[in-house]
Amino acid sequence: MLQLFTIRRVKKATHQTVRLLIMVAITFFGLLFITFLIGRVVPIDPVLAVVGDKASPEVYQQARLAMGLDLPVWRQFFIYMGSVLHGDLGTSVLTAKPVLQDILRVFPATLELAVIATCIGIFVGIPLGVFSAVKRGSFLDHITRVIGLLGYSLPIFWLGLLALIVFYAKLDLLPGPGRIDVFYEDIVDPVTGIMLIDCIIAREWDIFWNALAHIIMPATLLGYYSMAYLSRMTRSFMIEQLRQEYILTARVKGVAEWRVIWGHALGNCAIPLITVVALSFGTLLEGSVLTETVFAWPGLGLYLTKSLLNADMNSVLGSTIVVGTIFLGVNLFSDFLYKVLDPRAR
Amino acid sequence: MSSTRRWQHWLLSDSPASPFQAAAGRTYLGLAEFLKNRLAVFGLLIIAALILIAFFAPYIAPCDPLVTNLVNRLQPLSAAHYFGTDEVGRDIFSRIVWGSRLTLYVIGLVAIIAAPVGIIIGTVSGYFGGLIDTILMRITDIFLAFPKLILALAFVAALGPGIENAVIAIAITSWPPYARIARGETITIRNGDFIKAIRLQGAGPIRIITGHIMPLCISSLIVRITLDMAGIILTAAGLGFLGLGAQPPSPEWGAMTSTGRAYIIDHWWLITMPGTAIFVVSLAFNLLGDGLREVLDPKSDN
Amino acid sequence: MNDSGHLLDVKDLTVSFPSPRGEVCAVKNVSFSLGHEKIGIVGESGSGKSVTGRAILRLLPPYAHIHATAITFQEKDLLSFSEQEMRRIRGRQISMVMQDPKYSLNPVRTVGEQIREAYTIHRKVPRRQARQQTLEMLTAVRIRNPEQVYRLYPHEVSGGMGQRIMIAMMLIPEPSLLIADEPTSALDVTVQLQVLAILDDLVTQRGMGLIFISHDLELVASFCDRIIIMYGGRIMEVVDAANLHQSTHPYTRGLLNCLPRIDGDKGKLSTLQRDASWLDADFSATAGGK
Amino acid sequence: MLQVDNLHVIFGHGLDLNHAVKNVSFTVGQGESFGLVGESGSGKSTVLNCIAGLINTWQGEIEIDGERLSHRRPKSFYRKVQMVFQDPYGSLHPRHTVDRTLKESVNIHHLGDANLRVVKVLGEVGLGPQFRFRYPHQLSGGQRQRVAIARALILEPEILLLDEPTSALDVSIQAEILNLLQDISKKRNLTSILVSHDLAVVSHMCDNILVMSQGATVEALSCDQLRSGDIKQRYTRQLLVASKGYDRAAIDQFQDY
Amino acid sequence: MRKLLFCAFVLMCFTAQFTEAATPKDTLVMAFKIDDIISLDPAEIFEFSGAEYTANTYDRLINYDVDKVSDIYGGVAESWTTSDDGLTFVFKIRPGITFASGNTLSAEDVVFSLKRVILLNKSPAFILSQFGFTPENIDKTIVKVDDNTVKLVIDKAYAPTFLLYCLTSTVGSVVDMKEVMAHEKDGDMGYNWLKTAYAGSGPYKLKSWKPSETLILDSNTKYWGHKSELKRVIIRHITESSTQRLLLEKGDIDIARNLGPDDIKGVAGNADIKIRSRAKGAIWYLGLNQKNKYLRLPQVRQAFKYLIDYKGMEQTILNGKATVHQSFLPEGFLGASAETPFTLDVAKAKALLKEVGLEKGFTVTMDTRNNEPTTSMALAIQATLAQAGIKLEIIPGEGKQTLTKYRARTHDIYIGRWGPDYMDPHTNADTFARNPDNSDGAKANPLAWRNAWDIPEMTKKTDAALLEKDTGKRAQMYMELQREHQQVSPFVIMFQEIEIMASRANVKGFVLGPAYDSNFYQYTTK
Repeated sequence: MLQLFTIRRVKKATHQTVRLLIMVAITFFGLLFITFLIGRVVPIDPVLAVVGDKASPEVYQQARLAMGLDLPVWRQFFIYMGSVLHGDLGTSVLTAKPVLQDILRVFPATLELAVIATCIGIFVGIPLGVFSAVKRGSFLDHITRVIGLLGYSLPIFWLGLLALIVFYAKLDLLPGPGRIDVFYEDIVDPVTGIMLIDCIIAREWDIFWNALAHIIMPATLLGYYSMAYLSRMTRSFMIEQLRQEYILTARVKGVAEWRVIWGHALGNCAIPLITVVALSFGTLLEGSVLTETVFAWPGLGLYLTKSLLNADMNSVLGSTIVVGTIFLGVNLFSDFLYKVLDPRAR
Repeated sequence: MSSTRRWQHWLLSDSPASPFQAAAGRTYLGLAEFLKNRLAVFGLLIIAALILIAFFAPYIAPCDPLVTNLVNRLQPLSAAHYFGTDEVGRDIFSRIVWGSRLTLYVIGLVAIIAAPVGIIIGTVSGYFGGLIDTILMRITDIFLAFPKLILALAFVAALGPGIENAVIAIAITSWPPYARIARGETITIRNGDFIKAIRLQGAGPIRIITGHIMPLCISSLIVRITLDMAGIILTAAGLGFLGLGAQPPSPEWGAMTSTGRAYIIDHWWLITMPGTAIFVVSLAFNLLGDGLREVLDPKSDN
Repeated sequence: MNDSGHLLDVKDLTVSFPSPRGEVCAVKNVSFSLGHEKIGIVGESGSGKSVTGRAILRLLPPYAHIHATAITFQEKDLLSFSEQEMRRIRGRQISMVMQDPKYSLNPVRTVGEQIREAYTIHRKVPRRQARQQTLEMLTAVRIRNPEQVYRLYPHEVSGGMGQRIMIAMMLIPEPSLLIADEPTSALDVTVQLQVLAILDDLVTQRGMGLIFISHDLELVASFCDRIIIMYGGRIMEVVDAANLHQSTHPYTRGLLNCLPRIDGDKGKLSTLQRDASWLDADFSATAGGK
Repeated sequence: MLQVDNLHVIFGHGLDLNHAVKNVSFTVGQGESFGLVGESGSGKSTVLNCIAGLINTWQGEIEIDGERLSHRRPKSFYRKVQMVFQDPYGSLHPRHTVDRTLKESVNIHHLGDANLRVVKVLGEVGLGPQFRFRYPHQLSGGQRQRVAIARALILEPEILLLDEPTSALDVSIQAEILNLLQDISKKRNLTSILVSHDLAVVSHMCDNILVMSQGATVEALSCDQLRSGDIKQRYTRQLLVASKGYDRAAIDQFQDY
Repeated sequence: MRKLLFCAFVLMCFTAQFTEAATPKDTLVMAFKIDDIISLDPAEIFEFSGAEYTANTYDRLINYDVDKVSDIYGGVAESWTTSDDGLTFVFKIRPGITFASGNTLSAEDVVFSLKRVILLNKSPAFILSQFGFTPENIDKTIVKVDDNTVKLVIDKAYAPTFLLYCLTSTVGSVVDMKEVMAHEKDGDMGYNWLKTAYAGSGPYKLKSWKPSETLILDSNTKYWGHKSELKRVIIRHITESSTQRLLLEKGDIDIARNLGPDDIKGVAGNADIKIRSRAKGAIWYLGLNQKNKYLRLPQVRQAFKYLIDYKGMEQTILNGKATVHQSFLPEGFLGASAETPFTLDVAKAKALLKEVGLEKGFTVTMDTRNNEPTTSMALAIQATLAQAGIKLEIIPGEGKQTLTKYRARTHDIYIGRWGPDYMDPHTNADTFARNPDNSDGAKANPLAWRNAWDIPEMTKKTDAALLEKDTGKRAQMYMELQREHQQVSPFVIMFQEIEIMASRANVKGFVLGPAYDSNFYQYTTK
């Protein structure tokens, strides 16, 4: 009977996975559809965006035909979908390069920032949340709540600007905007695209330290927001879990308090927290739009903003699709982890 | 018995004599609970002040927020200009006062658009389940699959910058979480015996959803929306900051911050004042939301 | 079965909770003592029976106020114990089985792990040995395929099985006193009796004391040696199980009479008439254990 | 009055398939009180939910007054059949006063005289007017269950379905509710079906009893048969023994079903 | 807590060590808005910073003196002759020029480069094609005579300097044919490759380009002329004026190119920083759409010209970044008029409006790009118009969006900036004072057309000026044209742009020319 049970578990898991993949496929299709629609309703002449203001009428017409704008809309959608599925997101007007290539170039910078920020969120925010749930009403709890409240209320771009003024302009403690100092540009070959790792590979230690110093401010800033979010969520999850009967069971067994909290209660929080961390990671990707603008950080957010301001719709939609897909991927991954970690969801 | 006492007694009566007394008693208890949370009351006061300022803007603001005066530009704080003047000589205090209208406009409109859409989609989806649920939740998921700000950006790109478009973009991206919450609540409620009971009284789906399920979803939605208001203010400000939200010369706080950025080194007040305004208001909504959660949604923490 | 020494002595236990309308007394002046026997605490909801059980293990939330003249366990004064010392008592000396195994087992750990943890907290033994011990304990609570059950998660086991697992977990450190807080009320009646039989056997074999908390007067009467009947946080009376039906206390009588019986007549059931004066009577149940 | 024939209920499909009720048939006469007894998972509540129309996945025949019921019930059906649920805490809308809960039914069926009906039915279930505008959280468990009964009665049904109406209550309250139900059934000449796991309650309340286990019928008994111990099935006998309290020796004879 | 302290300590260590910034001795580090570069192909480049890139990395056929634009001298073309009928130009190619790739530059490369412009037909192609070069006739009109000689045949006898000035623009850049054709794909003449690559012979060569991020140039050691002093130029795209200023003040960069007026004021007292400026050709103007029933009235057009606070704007929001200028030819061009007949005169404007019964004013909209200083200028204009009762509604928009509207002629007023395409006066005359076809479907969309200004007479005058061979006479013709234009046109020409560059005090020798394609890096030292 128990063997049957195992087989059922496996079958159920397969079934669920297939279902999940179908769901993701549908979502992805919807995502494409929305981006396509957005691309169609822009009040900007897409041809003009390509050929510029001073182009002659012949040049204009030629570009228009090349872009397939004379075809019926539904055919344009299928062409669009087909090319996106082939990894062709069109060519950026701004950079004259395929959008995908651009994104692959700028994304590691964003990833670098988001990963470090998420780590700050996880390693500071979660313990903070746990402590404040355990010691509710204590000084630490109040601090955590204040941190959370500020994180939810301060405009990130404003805080970023102030940080820049204080730590760079006035105190001269940290380097200014950018990923590295300007004159270090283009010395290290982008292998992974992640500056810190590339410097290690190239053994350019000066540049490594320089890059590290540059990342401190934006990463801490983003990390602060992630921390605010995670500590708040952890706190409420922990309070919920500490109220559960099984916690009492553990105490009855004589389990030490730290193990009750960090083992039993946090173990159960881990599952919803995965979703929250995934969400927070996603929010960081979007939070980077503002942070990157403030810190002139050459990542996806800055790329997106520039494209927007220049009405470079291919890049805007391409980035949207890419970020949406990453978001989907992260969610899928968190769902997967959820299934692995939570025996009830298997 | 003093009259206050008598009122209290009437309100807290165990055997109310009319539906009005029952509702009043309930409200009184909720209010008493809420008033105990000093931070939340503080938040509420700020929001009330915001509304008053917005309403009486013409009387409060000493200057026209749009009239430029090149001679008087970039003046520091003074008795004539409490918050100084900006790069074309407009009075920043007046602009912030008038800007409160835009802030209210944005959050009000987003709440009016997003909340009903979210609650209707969520409750319908949750109550009926099956195919309807699948379709509605797919749509919701598609919108949720985009990071909020980026979807808003894409919409703004499509519709063109401007505060109306920013509102639409934010509203479009705000409803899915509400739908999710409403659906989740509905599913729990739907299986409750009291819904079975009302079905057994012969009530139809519309009556059940509007009369029995929605009122129960609303409290957690109100909490969520209040907390979201802070986020909406920040998003709107962020859009303004990127030059994609409210457009100059309108005194939107985010756009003001964005302009102020160019003068950050020598003229700190240009960015500090609107930034602080954004912060204070979104903090107020956060405090109020936290307080409301304690009153309306006792399940969650606190 | 009856030692001369008492296992547990509770004197004048009072537990109160703060509420918006002032302190609410959940338990007032409860005193009883217990030897190596099965004692039942019976009462309706809100009678304070569960709070009494938890107060002994000091498992009430921090805002609860607990007062007592004495809580003595094996001649040790539990009131003077620090939290650290209490932890050594819990599980190892006094254990507790709670009502619903669905909620009282950690949902993300296998039942085997959870039982093993209960064992290893109090004994430093190698993992293999702890596992072996766990399997033996599972066999002892009459689980036929312990190896497989060891790997199951709480949501995969039935209620009866879950409660047997709880019993295994609570008995594996071999405590000398077990508090069973409505251990079977979530179960079907036959399963309930089977679980009780297991509990009964193990308690008897190991010579433990048992406090059995329940709302089911008939069940307690047939299962325990003595019965403490509580109402409104006070002890109404303490009777030997065999003499229950001779009890004269109006509350006890009321409880007994309002039960429908298969062989009773189909007329109206008599209902319980509550009397406020019951709460004033100061009944002390220190006598006991003979 | 009520007839159930060859009732089958299947939930889910594929791997999650659950045959919850297997071929159950019984008849309840006018004014009769019928008991469904079984342990958890026996399908007794499922049968009740099928009759009430809360479950749509059943096959077989359900007839009331010789009329076959379909999966969709007309509004008039609810004036004939009403139900009381097990959990008094979950069956009342937490934001509605007693008054509103009761009036809702009157309004749905456009019966008029709402105030009068509410006061009358509250009196009938032994709740004074002071309870009328209370919210559920201001009521005790027994009082809530009385409100639930009042809600069922306000539409003046002919058939009352009772799903473990007292299992969440203390025994002293149980007695009061059972007495109330008995009174009302007699006074209104109600046909009732009582679902319970407690043999004593069923035997106290019912004329005929159907014992169920794992979705199937074990046996049908009259109340007198039960009292006299005229029981054919081992399962039923085991239930009977178990309901008499703890008996170490008897337990060893128990079998798993 | 201890962990936190430790982290803080480590942080402090890093920061103490790595804020000591100074740019390397042999590298010029510059902050500059370069997000307008969308291609590195000289046949396509048509933007300010792109032009500057070409100027420093490619050789052009002909150059002009940055201090005296009327002086033309040879670049790749060492010398030239013109036939008597003014239709044939023969250029002698300078010997001894090698491309950065090592290939020798010959007449073949020149012919290839010019033909390529015509054949690719990108935005700036009209600069050459207006001389009658077409894909069909280029084999006859652009001809290699021998390895050192190239002959061009044009369609009309224009003013002789017209062609020469056109060849000083980016389309006159010579590309390395061998290198380019090695990367040809599907007959694209290497276009897709050269868009992001380099094939020239200028003082600098391309090291790398990350669009809207950085542009890095290395010294071209094979350059034939004055070799660059500094080994490398790093240009970082930075939008924010305040950020550029911070970096400059900290010494993280050597030059900041886009400081706003207030930041310029801010650094003015700093001894480490010096400021230079140079008038550029770009012109700020208002375009009043003649399709609007109010704006088409001559009195209203005139009133607008009296309702601009030229001086006020120049001194405050533009502060040094622009100078009042009211004719369509920027200072420095042949025949440019420096007359400024208009000042803010509300009474006069009111009188003009009264003539047409509009003393109560009216409402018009203005499409405004949402950038600085455009927005501030719009606000200032709004304020002065209001004094005469004209209610101006500003419709802010992103650049491409307002442009789309402008080109569709659906605006009321457009506030714009126009930069000349080449150094001949015809470039601006062509767009401001010439409108051969005012119909909605017209092929050419000069600014006159965009504002629906139908001017058959003036168009003829403009064409005549183009054909005038005598330079002095031609200058006179343009002068008159401007004077008339000033009074009757629906263009309120307000300012000429000035480029201001702030650099560290040790930076010397940076050449700021009258156009972006005459800003040169090679003489710069530090």
